[in-house]
Parts: sequence; structure tokens; C-alpha cells
Amino acid sequence: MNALFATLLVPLLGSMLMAVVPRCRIAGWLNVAFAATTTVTSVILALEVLRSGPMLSAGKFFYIDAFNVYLVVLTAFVATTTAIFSRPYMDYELGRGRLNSRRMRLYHAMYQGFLFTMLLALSTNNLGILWVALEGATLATVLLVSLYRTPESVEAAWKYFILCGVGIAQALFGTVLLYFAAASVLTVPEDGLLWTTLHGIAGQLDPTVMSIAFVFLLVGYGTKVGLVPLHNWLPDAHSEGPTPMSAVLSGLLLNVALYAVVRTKMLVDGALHGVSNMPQLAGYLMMAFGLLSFLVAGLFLHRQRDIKRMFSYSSIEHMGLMTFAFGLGGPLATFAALLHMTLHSLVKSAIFVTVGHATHIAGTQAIDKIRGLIRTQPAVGWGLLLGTAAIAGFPPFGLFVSEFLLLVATMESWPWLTVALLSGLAIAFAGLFRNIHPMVYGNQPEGQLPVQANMLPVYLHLLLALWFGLAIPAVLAHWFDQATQLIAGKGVL
Amino acid sequence: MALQLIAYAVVMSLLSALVGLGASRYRALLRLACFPLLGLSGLAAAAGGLLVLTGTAVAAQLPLGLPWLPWSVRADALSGFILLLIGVVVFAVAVFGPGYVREFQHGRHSLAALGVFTGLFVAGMQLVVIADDAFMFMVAWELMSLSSYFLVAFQHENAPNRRAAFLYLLMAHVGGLAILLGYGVLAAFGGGFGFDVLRAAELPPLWAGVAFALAFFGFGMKAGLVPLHAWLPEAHPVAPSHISALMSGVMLKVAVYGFVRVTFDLIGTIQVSWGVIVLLVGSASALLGVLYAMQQSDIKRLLAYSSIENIGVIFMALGLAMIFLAAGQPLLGSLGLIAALYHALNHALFKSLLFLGAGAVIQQTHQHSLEHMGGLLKRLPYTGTFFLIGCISIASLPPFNGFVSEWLTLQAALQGVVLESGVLRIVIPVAAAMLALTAALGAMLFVRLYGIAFLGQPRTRQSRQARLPSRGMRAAQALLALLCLLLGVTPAIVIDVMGAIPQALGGLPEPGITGQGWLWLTPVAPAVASYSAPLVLLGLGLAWGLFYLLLHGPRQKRVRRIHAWDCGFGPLSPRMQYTAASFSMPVRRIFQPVWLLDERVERITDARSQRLTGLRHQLQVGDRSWAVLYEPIGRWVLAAARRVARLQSGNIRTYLSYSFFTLLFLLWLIT
Amino acid sequence: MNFAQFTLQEQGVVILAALVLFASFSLLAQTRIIASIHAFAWQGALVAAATALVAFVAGQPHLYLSALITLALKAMLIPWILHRIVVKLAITREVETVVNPALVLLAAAALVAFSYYVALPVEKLSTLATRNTIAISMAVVLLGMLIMVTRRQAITQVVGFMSMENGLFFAAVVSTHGMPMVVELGVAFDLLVATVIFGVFFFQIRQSIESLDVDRLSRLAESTELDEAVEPEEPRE
Amino acid sequence: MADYLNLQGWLLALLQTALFVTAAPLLVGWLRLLKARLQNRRAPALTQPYRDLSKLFRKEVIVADTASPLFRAAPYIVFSATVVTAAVIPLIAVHLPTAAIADVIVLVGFLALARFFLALAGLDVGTAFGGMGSSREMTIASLGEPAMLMAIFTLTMTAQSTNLSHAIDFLLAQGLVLRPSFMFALLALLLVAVAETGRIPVDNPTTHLELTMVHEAMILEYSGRHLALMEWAAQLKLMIYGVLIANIFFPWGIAAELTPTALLLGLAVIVLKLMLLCAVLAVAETALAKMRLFRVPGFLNLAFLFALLGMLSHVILEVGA
Repeated sequence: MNALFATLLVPLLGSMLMAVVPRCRIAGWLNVAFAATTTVTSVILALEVLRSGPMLSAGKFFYIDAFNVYLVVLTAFVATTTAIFSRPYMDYELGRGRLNSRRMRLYHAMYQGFLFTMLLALSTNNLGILWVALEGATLATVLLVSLYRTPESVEAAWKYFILCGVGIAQALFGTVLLYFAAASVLTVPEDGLLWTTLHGIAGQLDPTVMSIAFVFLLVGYGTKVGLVPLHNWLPDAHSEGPTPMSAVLSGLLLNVALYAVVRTKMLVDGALHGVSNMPQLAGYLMMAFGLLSFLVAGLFLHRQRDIKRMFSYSSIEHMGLMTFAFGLGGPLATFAALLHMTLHSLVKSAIFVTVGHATHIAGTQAIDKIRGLIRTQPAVGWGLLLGTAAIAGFPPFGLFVSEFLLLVATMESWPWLTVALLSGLAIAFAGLFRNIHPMVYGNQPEGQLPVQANMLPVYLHLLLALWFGLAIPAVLAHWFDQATQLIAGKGVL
Repeated sequence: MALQLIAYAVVMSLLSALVGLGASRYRALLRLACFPLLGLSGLAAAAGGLLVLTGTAVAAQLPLGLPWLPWSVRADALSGFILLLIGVVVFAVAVFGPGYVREFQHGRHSLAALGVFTGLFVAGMQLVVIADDAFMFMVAWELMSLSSYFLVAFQHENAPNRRAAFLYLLMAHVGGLAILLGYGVLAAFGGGFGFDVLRAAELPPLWAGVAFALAFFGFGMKAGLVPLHAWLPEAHPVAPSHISALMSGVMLKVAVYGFVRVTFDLIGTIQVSWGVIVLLVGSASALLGVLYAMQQSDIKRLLAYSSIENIGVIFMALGLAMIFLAAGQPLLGSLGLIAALYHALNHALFKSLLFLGAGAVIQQTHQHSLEHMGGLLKRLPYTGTFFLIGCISIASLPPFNGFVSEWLTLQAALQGVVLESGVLRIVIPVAAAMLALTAALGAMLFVRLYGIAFLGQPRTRQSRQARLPSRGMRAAQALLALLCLLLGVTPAIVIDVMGAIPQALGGLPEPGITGQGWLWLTPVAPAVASYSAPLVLLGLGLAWGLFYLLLHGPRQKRVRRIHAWDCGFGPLSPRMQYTAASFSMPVRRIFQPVWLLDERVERITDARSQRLTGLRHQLQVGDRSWAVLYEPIGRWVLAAARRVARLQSGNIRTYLSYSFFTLLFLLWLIT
Repeated sequence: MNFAQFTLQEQGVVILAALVLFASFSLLAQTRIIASIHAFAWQGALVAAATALVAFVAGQPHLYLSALITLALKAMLIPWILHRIVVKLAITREVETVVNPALVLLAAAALVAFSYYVALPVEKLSTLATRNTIAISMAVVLLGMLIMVTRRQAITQVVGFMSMENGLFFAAVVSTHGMPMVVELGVAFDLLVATVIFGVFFFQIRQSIESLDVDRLSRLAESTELDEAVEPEEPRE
Repeated sequence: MADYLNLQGWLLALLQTALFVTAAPLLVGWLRLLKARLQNRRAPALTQPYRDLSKLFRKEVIVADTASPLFRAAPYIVFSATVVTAAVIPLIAVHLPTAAIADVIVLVGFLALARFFLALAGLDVGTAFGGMGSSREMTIASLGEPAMLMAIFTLTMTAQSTNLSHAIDFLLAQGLVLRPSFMFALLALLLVAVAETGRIPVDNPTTHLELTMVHEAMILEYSGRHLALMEWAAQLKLMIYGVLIANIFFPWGIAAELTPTALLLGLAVIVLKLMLLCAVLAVAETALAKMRLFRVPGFLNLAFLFALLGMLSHVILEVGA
């Protein structure tokens, strides 16, 4: 229990402390330290949950089960490795004069603040607080997107803010409707936003209200997930902010938003089960959105000229895939989605870290200016190449496993959709590699010099992805399976 | 024992990859450690494969894979056979490699990449062959594709190499996805990924057809069947030559293995129409492959197209086998299968031999184009001789091995008369005639290759100054050449051993090709057809020996060396020789519509006197499949991407309205 | 149940709801920034009043607190901040061109009808007297979005956004007598922070494009120049 | 295959081969004689080819200094491959043990092997003529070979054996059957034979006119015994085709058992058949003119068409009936 509070409090404290620490160099290290501490406590928390099962705490305010605890650990872990990368990276940016120390302070404070909101969103039992925390995550990151104060970054931040704000407002309306549905069933309406309570009475909730609520929630949180056609903010925000921010946005924020969607889907499924003429409504909607996002984002990949933008489209694509998988339901697809979520976070953040170094090497984010990375700095070049191979779903990297399972699951229930999935995978793959190829291969341009790069996080993440691809560790498999049981009602093991 | 050997083989190749990591810093490591380890791996694989082929199947489970589905490994006779094939070629490559990679020793190329990915590539191929569940198969398969992609991109400073690597990876990925989906279809009916489950799955004919089509597409893409071959002539030539040998010699056979495994073993119930499709596609590949090869001037590109031809021949034999099996003629089915696999083995040997030879030539002359070679037999007598053996073998001339498998395929085709269907009775002999045409063109192709590159006079300074390649390189070629001869002369022994393979694939009967002892090949029955390669060789030797003795009696005068007759126009120069392009000109004219030809003759005239001072001939040979298949797809994707890009207009109000209308639409949808 | 059978207070809530809706319409119709801000303030005040009235009717004391927060935030603080910004940026007299006012208002009316149609099944479920207002609140949310879609000034977009929030809040109050307190506080906090950040952005945007016209924020688009350079034979799109 | 240890059979087979090889120049002599008569020329002696050969064997060998060892090995390979081909063809008797060594497909393979080295040798010295000859030879062969195989397939499908000996046996046993497929196959094989042996109208064996020659261009650089072997091999090839056509389509008279009378009869009959065949060829060569090189594919396509028609008529008209 204390582990949970520690997990939440450390980043909160960190955020406050960072806001007042003046010296940047220490701040970078502090950032790492806070994130690392969070990781440690989150692992302790995870072990606790593993040992004693789901737990409620602080007057039902927090609820930790198998589904969210692994996301907590993942969030803390990726935040830590990204923080490790962020320290030298941001120092370099400071050295280049793109930032001043005041903005560095803002950056670090908001980094921790963002971490806090994410962890809060994951661990809370209250759907209202979940909303608050997600909105908080937007607020924490929006100023970071415009950190460089370039016209593009301001524009991106504005779009991010407005679109996510509007989206999330719709989610709030959905939450209100949810509360409304619960309040008409419950004797103590105050508990009507607690997920545990709602999940218990899901069968009694009014199906029509729930489906309307789900539409609002899906459009709302779906905006944050980056589902097409609500995705427009995402590439802008990812490409214009500082790279560590892109890494955590892509690797974590999207996950948490999807987490929210899945939680509500579980409720809606419960409410619609057996009483409605369309019991799979939530699943169908998610599948449709997921597939659309997946296909459209794959096509977008072909036309990119900014490397970070390209990878943010790749994030949309993968979120689409996960949404599709969760929508498909069933143990296998759910397991695949959970695995994909984990691996996508790891690999995508690794890629953004590499991309950060690559942009420093080339001095630009423009794809056609980045050339010959393998020659200039093999570690970065190979990191980018292998990371892209991993994200494209090549075995032995783990994303292949999840895609494989997803395909098999699709084959079982919707055989013809596999054609769409496969062509999407192929198109996306071609889009990624046609751009990556000239960047990593070939001769380096004149005057392109290696930079001091910390590739440890990248290779750590890729090794993890490799490990999961070859053999999912028993603990993790058990975890995923428990989460699968929660979501799909039945495990795969 | 067999299992240990196979495990040893895989571990060795992985170890080679691991050691390769250090090769960038310690450059000698590649020669001193990676290649020896690969060689050991090859030996172990060959030994293990042989043991499995002659003994019983072995199986095991690995502590890897999905939690509920550990990777299971099984090697039966078919796997053993392909392992043997892999092992032999890998061993030869390992002997060849150390001398060959000296070329890269002082360059800027990352030797670590070469070492690591060669090891992984070999390990991937070995794992594919022994995988016993779809999941492990796919992982190993893609490992093979991915690592060979990195090898193709090894010399990435050249733009064509990058393009080739991208194309290769893309097509490998698409093919891999198709295979995956094929397994998905089987798994959906079987309820699991293990091969035993898939084998037991009962598929309705439609879905069986879908599974077959996907497998054929996927494996055919890897194998390079027309029109899915576009990557092959791009990728094989640009890899380092020993890798080209592995890719053309072995990886394509792994694709054949996959196809045989899925079609004959897992799906099991074969339909006649599948066989016809495979036969026709195989014929097209064989014919187009050889015709395209005929117009290439890059030696490795030529060999790559020739691989398409040979894969076509293999698939023709497989198609025959499928037709016979579906028509209830299991004995003939086995014959076709053996013919296909024997050709696979032969092609592995002689194509590796040729690629290694090409590697040696390129290393010594730094020329890729036939038009810049010439007279190399005198400069590189060993390479030249072994290359000649490879050429004779691949041109399917007796008494070498290529002929044996082609002969078996033709024999199988001639049994088409036993079939009920009149259409098949016509289609099959016509396909056999295609095969004959292919073989004849193949002979012409290799006359062209050998004659232009190794005979005549050197066309460039580099060819004139070529020096002997290293001892290891020669030894590797000698080994493969010897095997070509052995397999050509004693096919009965090998085919006898291969008799276990049909048995392993759903209990097909042994075809009884070797029923008359080691001296004879008698498919079907001795009265129908027989061939005794040893006696043929004996006859050739006798005739040669007799006449040599007769003509070299003591009264014979010595041979006098003198300039060739120059028609009195002054000395012959190398530029007067027939070129590769001129050699294939008649064929170019006869089969004109096959290629996208861009042939130009430029007349160079003196500006003042208006006299013709020279002619410049330019020839571009384009592959039609691009214009017909690939470019439209590429255009379609780009057009779709352009359409889609309009979503991201940059205007926030537009974005808001997306959100707005999505909401309204969904609300309308649910009420 | 007949409308006449409601208590006077309940009827008052309904009347206030109608006024909130009217405020949305007037927001939509405004062309001048300052006027929009004023309309928005009025809407906030109306929501606050309605909340207080519901608190009185339903005997939910915590709603009084909500009403107070709403009044402070929506009717006073936020309009004040926006007003100050407008003054500071010297755009008090800026006039916005709405796409086509008549058309927009027509669309707005259609939206109201649509939200009534959507909310019908929801209202059936409620036993509260104020249930008919759920449709109104949904309409307010949708109208807020419509405002955002049709306005080009960043500030009016924010006003639209805040108006959406009003609708949300109103929905919570009339359908369920407000959300749990902790959530409401959280929402209010977020809103406050959001307002501050909006303020920051106005200046940043102004600095970068020297205007607050969001249509000029269009650098980050997927342009088609690339293909035209590569494939000149393709027709322009 | 039990009978392959039969010593008498082997001796007979050797004898038959020796006869085949030694008789080949005679056939050419006969052909030249006929042609000369037809063209109202004075004919050379029937044994003139032997005299030519023996002269060449005695002459000094001159090899171009650019030639490689392959150049000197090629005549032996070409010749021995042709000899082995001759050995497996039933000339006067069937069921000789050599016939089982190789069936008709192997036979085609041997011819291809010989041609392969012939073409390589043409390229070896590095003159323009050699390359030209090789290119043309291989082009013609690559079109002719499938037509030939297809014609032969028609036969083997009828006889259900690719073994020549067995096939001939089968046809003998059937007696005279008028098969449409055989008619087409015969036409196809005749056309291919003309092309492959370098006769008019495809090639002119007597010309050294540089732009039209095919076979002669390849062996232009040869002299002495090498040239003799090459020439002899070419003559042997002509005889091979002749015997193939004669014995496959008109098998009557060939010795079915190895008794002296049967063998003598077989010898007499094959001599007769070959003489007749040569007469036909001589008439054709006299009546026709050599055609342009690029008309040759059309010629061979005609052969291919005949072969295809033969196969189709076999499948359609004969199998079902």
C-alpha cells in the first residue's frame, strides 16, 4: 500500500521540487533519480499485487489490479530510461541555445508532473479522477510541446491543446452519462464513478445510456489515443516538442488513454451483454476506429519529410492496431493487445531516443537531410534500423509475437479482415523503410559528425523487446494472462 | 545423436554471429573465428541431416516461444535432406569466405555486420527447417529474411544496393505475411500452431485452397517465382558473393522446403488444380528466368535470373508431383517430388559453385560485367575449370548432376498419359516441352557466360591482370565441383537415400527409382526408361581415351602455336570478339516481346567531314513484371497516400469538425 | 408527467436551462470578441444560478459549493482573464466573420433537435424533474463545438471551449445532482490551469504569427508539393 | 537389367558402335555423290571423306596462341560424346546392352553436351567468326531441341517407353499402324534434323562464306587432327539423325534377336533405309536455297508446330480411341 503512495508521491514531490531547483545540471540528475525511485516503488507495488491480488486503497480511491499495475511499472520504467536519455539531450539543447534555464526548469517540473498524472490516471479507481488526471496530462505536456517557442511548436501546442481539450470534454460528458446511469441503479450515488462499483453492477446499467456514454468516451479518449480521424494533433505535437517528450507521449500517454477506453469498454460490454440487440457495440466501434487508424496512418507514413512526424504516425498506426485488438475481444486478441502495448512503448520510446540523437547528428529533423547514419555513428544508425525493424514487426522482436497472435485471433473470428490487416502492415512497413533506408545507409554528408550519445536506453529497450519476442518471461505472461482474464473474461494460459 | 548434431549446428552458427560482433574492432576475427565456426556448423548440420535422413525423425522442445506454446523442434527426412543441403553449402562457403572477405578487410565496411548477420542468416535457415510449429517457423523465417536483408545492404554506399535491399525486405515481408496468414487459416481450423495440430486440421476445400494459395504466394515470393521474382535479380547480385551463394543456393531451397512442408505435409489433401497452377507458374518462371538471364551482362545478375529458371524447374516437378498425387498416383507423385528435391540439391551445389566462382572473378578483376571480362581461364585456371563444371551441370548436360534431375522431371512428365483428364494429358507434355526449351536455352546461356567471361581474349586490363584467388577459395569450389560430378555419376545412391522423404510426408510410397541397384536409375520401370550415369561416364572416358591414344602416337607432330587468322587486316584485338550482347542478339530478336528493350545505336560522325567515325551501342533490358505488376501497385499506394494526406490539412477548424462530425455520426449510428 | 405539475422551483430550473441554451445561441451569433466574452459570462452565471436552484430543490448542500465555484470561475474569473487579454492584445474591436450566420444558426437549431433525439432514451431513465434538460445540456456541448468549428479567432475558440464546459457541468448538475465533490474540484482545477495556459498561448501565438487567427496556424500540414516535384505529369489536386 | 552382364551382347554392341562410327563418313560420301549427280557435277569418290580425314590426321596441328586448354580438349569431348550417342542407338539390332544405358532423353543430352563444347571452342580463340558461329548454333539448337524432344515424346508416349530399344520393339510388335501423330512427329524430326546437322536450307556445310556460316564458323580455327575429329563428329551426327528417323519411324527389318541372319538382314535394311533417306535429303538440298538466318526461327517454329500437332493428335485421336 505504501508502495502505491510512494509511487504517486515521488513524482508529485519531484515536480514541485524541480519547479524551484535553479541549476539545470542537477535537475537532469534529479529527474533521473525521481523517475528511478518511482520505478523501484512501482516494482514493489507490482510484486505486492502479484502476491496478494488486486487491491483497493484509500477508501476505494485507488484500485490496482493486474491490468493497470503492469502499465504502472511500464510507465515508470520508460519514464526512467527516457529521463536518462533526456539529461544529456536537454543539456545539448541548452548548449545550442534553443532553451534557457527557465524553460529547463519548466521542462523538468512538467516531466515529473506528467509522470504523476499518468500514474494517477492508471491507479485511480474513480473514473472522474481518471478524467481529471488525463486532462492534467494534457496540461502538463502542452507547454512542453511549445518549449522551443518556434512558430511551428506554438502552433502544434495550440492544436494539441484545443483538440485534446475538446476531445476530453466529450469524455467528461460521457463520464457524466456514466454516472447518471449508475446513479439510477445505486443507492449511494457517490460511489457511482468508482470503477469497482460500476464493474460490479455493469449488468444493471441502462444499455442505451451506456452506449451513448461510450460514444462520447470513445471520441473523447480516442482523441488522446490518436484514432483517425481524431488524430490530427498527434503528429504535430510529437514532432515539435523536445524529443524526450515525444518519447513519453508516444510510449506512455497514448497507452494511458487507451487504458481509459478499455476500462470503459469493459463496463459497456457488461451493460450491453444480453440485453441489447448489439452486445458487441463497443467492440465493433473500436475495431472500426482501430482499423481505420491503422490503415490511414500506414498510408501517411509514405509522405513524411520529418522523421519525428513519421514515427508519430507509426504510433497512430500501432494504437489503431491495439484498439482493433481490444475491440476484437477474446482472450487471444486481448493478450496480444496487452503485449503489443508493452512492446510498442518500449520500442517506440527507444526509437524516439535514437531519433533524438540522429537529429543532433544531422542538425535537422528533415528526412532528406539525414543521411548515412551508420557511417557517421554506427550505434545510432543501427539503433534506428533495428528499432524500425522491431516496430515494423519483424521477429525475433516481440512485436511480431503480438501481431502474430492478433492475426490468428482475427483469422478465427473475422477471417476477411486479416486481408486488411496484412495489407496495412505491408503498406506501413513500406512507408517506414522507404524513409529509413536513405537515412541510415549510404555515405555520410560532408561535415556530419558523431555526437555524444547515450544509447543505453535504446539497447535496453530493444533487448527487452527481443527477449519478449523469443520467450515471454513467466511472471510477465502470468500478469498478462490475469489482465486478459479481467478484460476478456477468460485467460489464454 | 542427430539431435545433438543439429543443435550443435545451430549453436555454432549463433556463436559465429556472436563472435562476429567483435569483428569491427578485431578485423581478423571474421576470418579466424567466424568462418571456422560456420564451417563447423555446416559440417554438423550436414552430418545431423544425413543421420536423420538415413535414420528416424527426432524431436525436442525449446524453452522459448509463447508461454503456452514452447517452440518445438522436429527433424524428419525432409528436414534432414534440406539440412544436409544447407550444411554442405555452408561448409563450402565457410571455406571460401576467409579468402574472399580479405577484399573488405581494409574498406570502411562493417565487418561486424557481415559476421553477425551471416551467422544469424545460417542459424535462421537451419531453424526454419527444423521448426515444428508455425510460430517458430515464422520467427526463424523472418530471422532468415531480416539477416539476409542486412547482408544485401552490406555495401550500402551504392544506391542500387540500397534500393535492392529495400525491395528485398519489402517483398520478403509481404511474402512472410502471406505465409503467416496461410498458417493462420490452418490454425483457425486446427485450433493450434503445432505442425501436428495443423496436419490434423480438416479443411473444407475452399479454405484449403486459400491456405494453399497463400502458402504458394508467400513461398513463391521467397523462391522467386515469376512474377514475384522482382527482388531476386536485384538482391542476389549486390550481396557479397559468398552470401549470394547462400541466398541463391540455400535460401531459395528453404523456400522450396516451406512450400513442400505446407502443401504436401500440412494441408495434405492436394487438389489437381493446385498442381496445374504450380506447374504453369513453374514453367513460366523457368522460361522467363532463362530468357531474362540471357540478356544480362552483369555476371551475378545473370546467375540470379538463372536461379529463377531453376526454381521454376523445381516447381514444375513439384506441380507434376501434386497433379499425380491429386489424381491418385502416389508412386508418380513421389517420383515428381524426388525429382524436385534432387534438382533442389543440385541447384544448391552448382549455383553456389557458380556464385563462388563469380565472387573469385570479381575479387580478382573488380569487374561485374561480362563485357569487361574474357580470357580468364588462362589467368584463373582452377576457378575456370570449376566454373566450367558448374556451367555444364547447370546446363543439364550428362553426365553431371543437373541432367539427372531434369531427366527425372521429364520422366515424370511423360507419365502424364496415365491421367484421366485429357486436358492434363495435353498440358503436361507441353510443359515438358517448355522444360526442354528452357534446358536448351540454359545451355546457350551458359555457353554465353563461360565463353565470354573465361574464353577468348581479355577485354580489359583488369581481366588481363587477374591473379589466382586464395587456396581456400579454390578448395571450396573444388569441393562443390566434385559433389556436382558425384551426384551426376552416382545419382542412384543419393536417390536411394532420399527415398525416405516421401515416406515422411504423409506416408507416400518410395518411388523405386533405384530398384536395379546403384548403377541404374529406372523411374517407373526398367522397360520404360533407364539411365546409367556411371556407364555413360565410362563410355565417354573410353571413347576419349581410345582416340587420344590413337591420335597421339609416336609419329605425331607437335602442336604449333601461331596467331589466329585475321583475314589479313592486321592483328586481332579483343574488341573484335563477339560480345555478350551480340551473342544473345538472335534470341533477343526471336523473343522480342518478352523484354522491355531499349536498344540504341548512336552514330558518331566527325563534325567537319561528316564521316562516320564510330558507333555506340546501348542496350537496356527491363523486366516487364515491373511495368505490369509492381509499378501500378506502387502508384496506387502513393495515390492513396496523397488522398489521405489531405486529411491533415493544417487547419484546426477542419480538425475540430472531424471530431464534431465523428461524434454526430456515431450518435446517429447508435440511436 | 405534466410540466404544470412541477414545482415552481423546478420550472425555474427548466427556464434557466432554456436561458443557458439561448446564451449558447447568442454566443454563436456574436461577431465581436468582447460581446462573446460577455455572453459567455452570462452563460456561466445562468449555470451557477441553475445549480443553486437545483441544490435548493434537491436539498443537496454540496451543490451550493459547486454553484459558488461556477460563479467564481465561469462567470467572473475566466471572463475577466479573457477580457484582460483581449485588452492587452488590443483586439477589443476585432470583428469576426462567421461562415454564414444564418446557416450556422440553422445548423445550431438542427443540433438541438438532434440532441433531443439522442437524449430521449436517457431521459426515460431519470426520475428527476430536471431530466428534460439533459437534452439541453448536450445541445450546449454540441453548440460549443460548433462555435469552435466556425470561429477563426483563438479567443472565441476558447470561449466556445468554455461554453462546452458549461454544458458539461450543467449536464452533471441536472442529471445527477452533480458529480462527486472530489471530481468537481478536480475539474475546476483543471479548468483554471487550462485558462492560464490559454492565456500563455495567446501571447505565444500572437508572437509567432502576429495575429490570433487560427486559420493562419497551418504550417504543419501534409503538403502535396513533394509529389508535384517528383511526378510532374500528375494532375494537380 | 539382369542382361547387362551378357558378354556377347557387349561385344555386339561394341561392334555395332564401331560400325556406326566408321560408316558415318561413308554416308556423307554417298550424300555428296548423290548431290553432285543431281547438280550435274562430277562426283567425288564415295570414299573421299575417309581420305580427307586421314589427311587431316596426318597434318600438323596449328593452334592459335590465344587459345586455352579447352580449345584442345573440345574436339575429344565433342567426338566422344557423339560416339557414345551413336553407341546407344539401335543400328542393326535392338536389345543390345548399351541401349539400356541411356534412353532417348539422355541421347539428346549427349548431343547437347557435344554442342556445348563445340560452341565454347568457337568462342575460345576470340575471333569474331567463332563467336558468331557459336551464337547462331546455340540459337538454332535451343529452338530445335524442344521440337525434337516433343516429337520424340510423341513416340515415347505411344510406346510407353523412352528407351529406344523398347520403343522400337513395341512398334515392331504392333506392326503397321498409321498414326497421324507419327506423321507430324516425322515431319518435325526431319526439319529439326536438317537444322541440327547444318544442312541446307539452314546452314550450308560446304560454304565458308563468312556471313552465312554457322557450323563452319565455329571450327574455323581448327586444324589437323582436331579438325578431323570435329568433322567426323559432324558426320556422325548426320548419321545419328538418319538412323533415328529410319529406325523409329520405319523400324521394320531391325534385328529383334541376336542371330547372325537377323543381324545381317538388319544391316542390309538399315543401309537401304539410309541410302533412301540421303536421297531425299540430296533432292531437298538441291531444290532449296539457303535461307536468311532470321528465317530459321520460322523454320524451327514450323518444326515445333508439327511436333505439337503430333502430340495433340496423339492425345486426342489415339489415346481415347
